[in-house]
Amino acid sequence: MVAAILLPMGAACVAILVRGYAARIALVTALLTAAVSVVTAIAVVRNGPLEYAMGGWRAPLGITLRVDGLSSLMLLLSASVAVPVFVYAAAHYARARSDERQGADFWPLALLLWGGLNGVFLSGDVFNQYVAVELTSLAAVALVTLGEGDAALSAALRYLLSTFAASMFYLLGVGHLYAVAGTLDIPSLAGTLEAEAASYSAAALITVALLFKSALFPLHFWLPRAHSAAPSQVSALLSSLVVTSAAYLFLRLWTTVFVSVAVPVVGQIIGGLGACAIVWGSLQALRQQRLKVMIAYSTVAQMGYLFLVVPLVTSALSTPGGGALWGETAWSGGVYHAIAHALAKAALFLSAGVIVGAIGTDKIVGISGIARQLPVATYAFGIASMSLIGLPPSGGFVAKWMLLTAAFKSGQWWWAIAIAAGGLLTAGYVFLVLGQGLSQASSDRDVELKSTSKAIEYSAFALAVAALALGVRVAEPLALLRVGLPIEMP
Amino acid sequence: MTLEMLFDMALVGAVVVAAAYAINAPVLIAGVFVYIVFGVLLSLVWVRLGAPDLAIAEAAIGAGITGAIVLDAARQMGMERRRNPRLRRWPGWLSWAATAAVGVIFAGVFLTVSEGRGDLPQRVQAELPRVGVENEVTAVLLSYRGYDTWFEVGVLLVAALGVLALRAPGESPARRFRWDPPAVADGAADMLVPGGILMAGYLLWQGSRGPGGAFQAGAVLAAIAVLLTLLGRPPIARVSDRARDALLVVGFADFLLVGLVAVTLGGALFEYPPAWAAPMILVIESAVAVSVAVTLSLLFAAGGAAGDASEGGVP
Amino acid sequence: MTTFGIYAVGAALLLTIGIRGALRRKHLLRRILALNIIGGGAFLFLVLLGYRESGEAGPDPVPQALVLTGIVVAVSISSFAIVIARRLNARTGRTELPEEGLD
Amino acid sequence: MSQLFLGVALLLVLLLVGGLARVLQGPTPHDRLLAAQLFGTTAIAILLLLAESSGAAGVLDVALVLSLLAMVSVVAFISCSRGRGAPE
Repeated sequence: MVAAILLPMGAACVAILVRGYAARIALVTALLTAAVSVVTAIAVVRNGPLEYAMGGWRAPLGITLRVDGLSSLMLLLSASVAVPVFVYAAAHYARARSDERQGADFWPLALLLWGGLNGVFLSGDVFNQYVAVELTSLAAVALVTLGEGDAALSAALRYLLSTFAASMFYLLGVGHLYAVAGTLDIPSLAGTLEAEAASYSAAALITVALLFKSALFPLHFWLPRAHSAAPSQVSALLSSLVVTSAAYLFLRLWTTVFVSVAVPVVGQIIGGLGACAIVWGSLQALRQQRLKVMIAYSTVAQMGYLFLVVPLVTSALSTPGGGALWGETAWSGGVYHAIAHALAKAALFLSAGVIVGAIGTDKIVGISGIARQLPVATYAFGIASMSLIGLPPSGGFVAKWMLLTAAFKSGQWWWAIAIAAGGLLTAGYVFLVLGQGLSQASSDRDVELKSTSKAIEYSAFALAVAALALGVRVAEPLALLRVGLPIEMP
Repeated sequence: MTLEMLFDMALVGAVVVAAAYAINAPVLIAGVFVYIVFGVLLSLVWVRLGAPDLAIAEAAIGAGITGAIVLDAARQMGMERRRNPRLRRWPGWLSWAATAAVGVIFAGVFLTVSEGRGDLPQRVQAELPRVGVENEVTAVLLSYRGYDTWFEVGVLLVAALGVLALRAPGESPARRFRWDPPAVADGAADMLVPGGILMAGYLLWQGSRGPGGAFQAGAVLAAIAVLLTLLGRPPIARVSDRARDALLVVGFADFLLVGLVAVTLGGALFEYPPAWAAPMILVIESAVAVSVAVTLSLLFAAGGAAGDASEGGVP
Repeated sequence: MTTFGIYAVGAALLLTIGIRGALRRKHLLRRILALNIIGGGAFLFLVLLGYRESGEAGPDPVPQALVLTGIVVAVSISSFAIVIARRLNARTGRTELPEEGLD
Repeated sequence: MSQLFLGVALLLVLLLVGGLARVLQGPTPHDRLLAAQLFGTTAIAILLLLAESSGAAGVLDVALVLSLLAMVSVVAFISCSRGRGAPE
């Protein structure tokens, strides 16, 4: 399991030293890391949660890595996004000679990003999570600067300043945790927090920091710019994995460390922000004229769904039997949504990358008639959109169905409105694009279409199919998720 | 009211005043100077709170690197004179009320916390013989929480890679300051170079016993490199791109390799066998010091690479 | 008031000054300085946790190690931010981030 | 004896705060620079006094580092005021 961190990190070192072979090194590493993730998942299913004491020092003295079902699913997710994205990037940089130097800069940063993400997913220590999150954030910003022009620079800077502020709050929150509990180890922290000012302050600081980093409305302002200005292969990594890792941390900490200080009202507020994010992000996406900006706003909306889990789970924790009735369903639905969204979003950005690369503009009006010329990319876009809207039999459908069930069972029917409205609005903006793409309107551009490679198109397609497959094979991921459920449901 | 408390109050007052002026000074360059002073004052605070390791790091980074970085940036971006534009989202009284509320809440919460709880300090001390170093801070950094520190070296590496990625095609990341430095500065620098290297070596070696360590040593080396860069002799331009990349990555890679060696010796990752721990930690620290030095000096040297082409071309 | 209290209030003031500055100043360099001052407040709070008023037990090294890591992270982030800000300034002449609009 | 040292250190800190006014007033950048440099020197003096009064290890090293690197920001400042267009 540690290899899931070491392999990308080590490969990054090698890729810096021999930049010429970086792409090949990255692809081999990606496959090896994916294999490690699968092996870890199998081990978790067979033997239950695993632990690894770094440096041989047990917590609280040292740092302990932990894998339960959730961490293991996240490892699988990062591998299933990274492999196709790397294939896309390799094919892209092999073709686009002008981007050759960008490629040399891309690989080490992307590998470090992946290593950092896996570090976040495996970490069992709040301070270690801080360092890992910083590593991923800084790598993400550096990757955004690879985008073109001043827009990418100012987007990256805005992102960096936001993430800097967030990281200082997070660190301060970690300090509070150490002050009240004298430890940084998550299982030791869980349950030791008493109702005192510093505990609440810790919860508030860390919550704000992670909401910043996962771009929950109204702290999302940096995201649309950064994710749309970056090169498409970078956007795919950021929009699917980086924001999800912050949301993962949020859910992890709220269901372990902060359970004892969780107040129902706060759960409702965060859920309310999530609902606002769904509606606001979708409306903004609907208004956009540029493809990548639209997809980026869609991320703002989709992140909102994850935070609907918070009121549902907190209410389940305070209701006897609520856990069995809807708590677990809400929890699995949220995680399922995170995974389905990540796969679909990466597919959308990659197919947008294919389309934009071929027609040379990312104006939505410019893509009319693209379906005939780039059928695979358009299919990928369409299938991923299905999952995003929540149409059966996609992963997005399963996730939304579970969330809806939990909302009704808990009697908090109002969340269902947001979920349904989000689905409708999503359908609105993706059909705008698909309608434009399927139309026959303009054909004067046909000759100018730049050629694209099969690997590029099919990597987007593979991601979209993965998002779809999540809806077909539901039992296995859910069984994995149930291993070492972080919350003790009453 | 003892004398100690008066001293503490005066010091805290100075730090707070410096912080407020650094942001609010009407002239940018004055704010930057006060910010440098803020760093120096903060290192006095660390000394008072019994954290000399931090004080050395803060002094080296603040006086040697950050100071030069912000001054150089202020030169480029400091066309703002007696004007310090601010956002006026809220009416004045409301923003002051919010500010006061935030301050009171923070102070209120901080005052409820007393010294840290738990027995971690005792555990740190109890296991010290197995770590191989006497300095507790170094023990936490390199052994108990060595994995964190490896990631932290990774953060530095990412910053360096980010800066390298920003450069324009064909541009060298090491810019040359074209000016006629006064002869006295040149001469003084010549004397400071061996002094700085000696100091860095001392801090590195000292780190296992007393205050000091890889970051402090690296920061001192970087400060010397910054000085030479300012005088038009950037050390980083003397090495090839490939060698520079190798120096940047050596800390991160060497840390990992030593960690893996520990695995082959039958331990967990980063688990140094007690007999070998001291030399292994020193090997890691030396490599980390080199990478810290190269990274920090690169962060300065690359700063204005594009801006300097159009010297003062800012409207 | 104890030594702890004096420095605790100092940390709170630094955080407040930094947050206010980061929200209200537009000049990029000032914003970056303000964020570093927020960092200073956070570091001060952490170091304070390890401080021991009585002389018998030495200070807790764990928060000190955390702060050293934090300082290095903050220096990396803020220097990188300054490099990007200078690039942006050299290319566009701006000393502030554009307010609204995605183009 | 340690109380005396501490008292002097206190005085120096107060002096420092007074010196901030010079940095802010200027009027020329060179006034600011000299005042800022004065802080470096004062800080070294405070460190030496603290080292004597507390006897803690490593305090002298801090003073040593500060004195070694005091020159860097001076040169940084001169380079920008002389080499290419003063900032003001």
